[in-house]
Amino acid sequence: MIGNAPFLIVGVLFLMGLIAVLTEKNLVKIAIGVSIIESATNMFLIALGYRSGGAIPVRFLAGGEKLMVLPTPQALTLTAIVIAMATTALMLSLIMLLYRHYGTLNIDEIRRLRG
Amino acid sequence: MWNKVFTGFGYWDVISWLIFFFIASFFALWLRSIGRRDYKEGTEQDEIYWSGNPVPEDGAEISVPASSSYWGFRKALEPYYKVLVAMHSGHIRDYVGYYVVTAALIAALILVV
Amino acid sequence: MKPLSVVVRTGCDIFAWFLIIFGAYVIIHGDVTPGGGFQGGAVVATFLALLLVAYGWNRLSLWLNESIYNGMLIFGLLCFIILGFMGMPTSFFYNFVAIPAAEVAKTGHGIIPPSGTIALMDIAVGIEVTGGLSLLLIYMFKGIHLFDNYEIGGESGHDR
Amino acid sequence: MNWQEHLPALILAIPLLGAFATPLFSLGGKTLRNVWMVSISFLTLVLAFFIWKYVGANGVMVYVMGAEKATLALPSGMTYPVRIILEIDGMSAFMALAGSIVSFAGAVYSVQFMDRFTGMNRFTSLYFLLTAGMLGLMITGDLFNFFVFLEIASVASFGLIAFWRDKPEAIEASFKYMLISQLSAMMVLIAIGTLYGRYNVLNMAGVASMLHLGFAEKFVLAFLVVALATKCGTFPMHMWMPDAYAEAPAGVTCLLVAVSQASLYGLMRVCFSLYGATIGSTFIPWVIVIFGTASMFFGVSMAVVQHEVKRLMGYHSISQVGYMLLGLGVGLLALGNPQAMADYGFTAIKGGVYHIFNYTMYKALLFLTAGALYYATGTRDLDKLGGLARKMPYTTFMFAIAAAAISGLPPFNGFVSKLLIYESVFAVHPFFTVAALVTSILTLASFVKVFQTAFLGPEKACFATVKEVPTSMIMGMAILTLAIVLLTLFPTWVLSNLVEPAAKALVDQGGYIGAIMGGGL
Repeated sequence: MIGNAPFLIVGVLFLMGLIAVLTEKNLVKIAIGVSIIESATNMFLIALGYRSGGAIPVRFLAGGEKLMVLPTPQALTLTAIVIAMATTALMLSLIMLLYRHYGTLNIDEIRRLRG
Repeated sequence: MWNKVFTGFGYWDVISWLIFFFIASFFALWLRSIGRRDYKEGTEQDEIYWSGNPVPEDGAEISVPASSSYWGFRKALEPYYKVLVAMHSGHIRDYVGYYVVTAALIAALILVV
Repeated sequence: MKPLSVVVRTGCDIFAWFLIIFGAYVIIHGDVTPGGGFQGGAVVATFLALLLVAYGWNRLSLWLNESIYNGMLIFGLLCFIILGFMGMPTSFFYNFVAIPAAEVAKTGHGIIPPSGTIALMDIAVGIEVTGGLSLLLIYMFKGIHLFDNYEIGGESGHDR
Repeated sequence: MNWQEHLPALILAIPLLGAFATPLFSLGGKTLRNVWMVSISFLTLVLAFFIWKYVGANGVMVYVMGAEKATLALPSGMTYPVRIILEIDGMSAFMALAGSIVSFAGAVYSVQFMDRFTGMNRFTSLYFLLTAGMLGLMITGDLFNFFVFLEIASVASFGLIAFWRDKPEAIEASFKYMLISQLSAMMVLIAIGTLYGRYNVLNMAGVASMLHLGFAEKFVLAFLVVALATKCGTFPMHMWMPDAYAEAPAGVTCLLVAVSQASLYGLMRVCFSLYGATIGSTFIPWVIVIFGTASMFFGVSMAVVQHEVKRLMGYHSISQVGYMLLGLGVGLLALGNPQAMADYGFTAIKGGVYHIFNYTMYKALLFLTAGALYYATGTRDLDKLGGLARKMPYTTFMFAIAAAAISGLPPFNGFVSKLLIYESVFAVHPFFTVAALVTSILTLASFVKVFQTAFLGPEKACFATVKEVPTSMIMGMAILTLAIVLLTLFPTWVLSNLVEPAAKALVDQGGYIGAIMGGGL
């Protein structure tokens, strides 16, 4: 079933991101892991968007006997991408500040708050 | 507005509690007012007793720090607190791990149950 | 950061302006074609990224005016929310300039119905994103030298 | 056209306008910006009050963004609601009222508390974005919109927690919160996407009207419950909470409390309104009950051994969230059974809902007093504090009230909601009541410790110059103290006018769906 391939890839990407977050020590790599998870989510939404037999949701190309698929998932994905961009930028800024303060990018040494 | 709150097994009434507090405080103040007659201000009786030693100037030397309070409680439950404090290790990967394990556990169990 | 070679700088000089044009195109046609305010704004913000890479902060900071980007940010956001408020007697974000589809068919405006406030909001978002992303680049670049000028903890008043 | 129809949009638009226009007003100087901050948050409070009045009188409010008629969810014979729809029932109005009171108090408090720092334009903007995100979470009726507001609130809170950017701990706390929060947000988005794929609708009421429990829906429920429980700080996933609460500026922490309540509200909305009777087995209710008991007990036992005042209070938030989860979980357990619902379920829900309001008030007040403590002394370490009662009489008084309320000492309001929870969860199993009572005692113990070490005891030489905090901070605390005293003195009025409509709206799934889909299930 080739139609399910996107969902398989979503699962693989999500797990890859999760493993990156769970096992990597470098802060930047953790940020990349989070970005991979976000990409997986976006791909999931995009893969949901297409219904077999529909036309792509651009106004000039639809019409006739082919019905246009609802462009909601595309809108959702765009919004999710915008939010993901904001959080990625903020995360990288925080990583820069953490490096300034702690002098290291190793997550194991950044644990002043505990207990 | 001043009714009772019924909980199904009992009730709660704030006014009777307030009345109780007023009566209790009246008695407490009355007992206090009849207190010891032989107390005189400005004499030796005013001074702090500190095991016979001179009282230090700075209050910081005679106050009990917060880390020392409930020492016995913590000592008695030491094995429990060892585990619990070890959980809050400060490692972000541990925290994410707890989250992922809980999510996986619930997502697996909800299909079974 | 030192400026790059003269070839790169000239290339960036030429392409940076086309990026603005392209970004503006994407923003303005956002309501009828793929793309829109955010994407176009991101393309416009690439202008600053290119110049930053090519010239470095020292050269760029001589003529860069941050308050322009700040102004764009505020202007875009305010335009967006005021456009939302202007639909208020009917409902928030109501498309009050759009021409109903029936009238469009009568007058023959073409196949694309005028999209009303959607286009205006797209432009507002485009301006906002341009300002925001450019500021983001500037601040992240400045952050490299954040504590070089003063000690960590220069801002007193809270406990440490 | 009735202006009250537009209240749901206005309560989101006004804080957003406040956030966007702050840079403009801060051109006019510090005073103008502070006036702007306080007046916008007061306006939000007034709007929330009007919404609460309107919902109490007229039932569920529906607002369709950008439609020709703002209150018509399904125009011209459409089957599905397509636009973004705000839906306010009793519960949402109740939460919005609580949240905006706290937001107002925090804004008043922050005026002088944050006086000494630079970058206040950004602070004010982020504060309003956080308020808007919180209110949006509470009043939206659309699943994707829920995610967007969740992210707005999260991003604003990351920025605010890391506001003291030259303090390493603040950055660290913000980063940890960000990582956990992004993961849970992505899980929420995947769950929402799955629901959209199954039903082609994003509206909560629309999904709820069609929902039937299958393989995908069970996954979605698990994902949503875990992700939202993380955001409100439940036991195995709570570790971000004391860090973030301790390191944020005090005025922000008090708003973060309300934001975590918004996540709790989202959890309840998913369980009661989205799934409701179709929740299937009793697994998820038991999960919530066990989460509640665990967070209650472990949270408070970690709090007893802390010696940093805000961190201690952060652990207490975990244990207090446990009470609400316990009460609402027991209510969810009894949801399918009318007899159990009448016997103890509805009382448990009432207790949980009442506790949300109480908790928001007194926990916010406690964080504000902790902020006042280290505004005056410059330290948060309880080992160093001492003898401040004579120096800071107002703060001491308000701290005592809040501490008594959180420990559930009669006659304060904390006791009433805890009593409702104790007596109703007893019907499920006595163990839960015992756990709740032990938690309450440990709460009292740890606040006695704070009171004794920080306020009582001999005066220390290093704090000889300490003065009472400035007026605006006292005003901010006084607002919340007033709320606590009113809740204490009129428990019957509060229960019948505030809590019961909210609890009824939470249980009434048909009403929630019917307001949008037009008539019953």
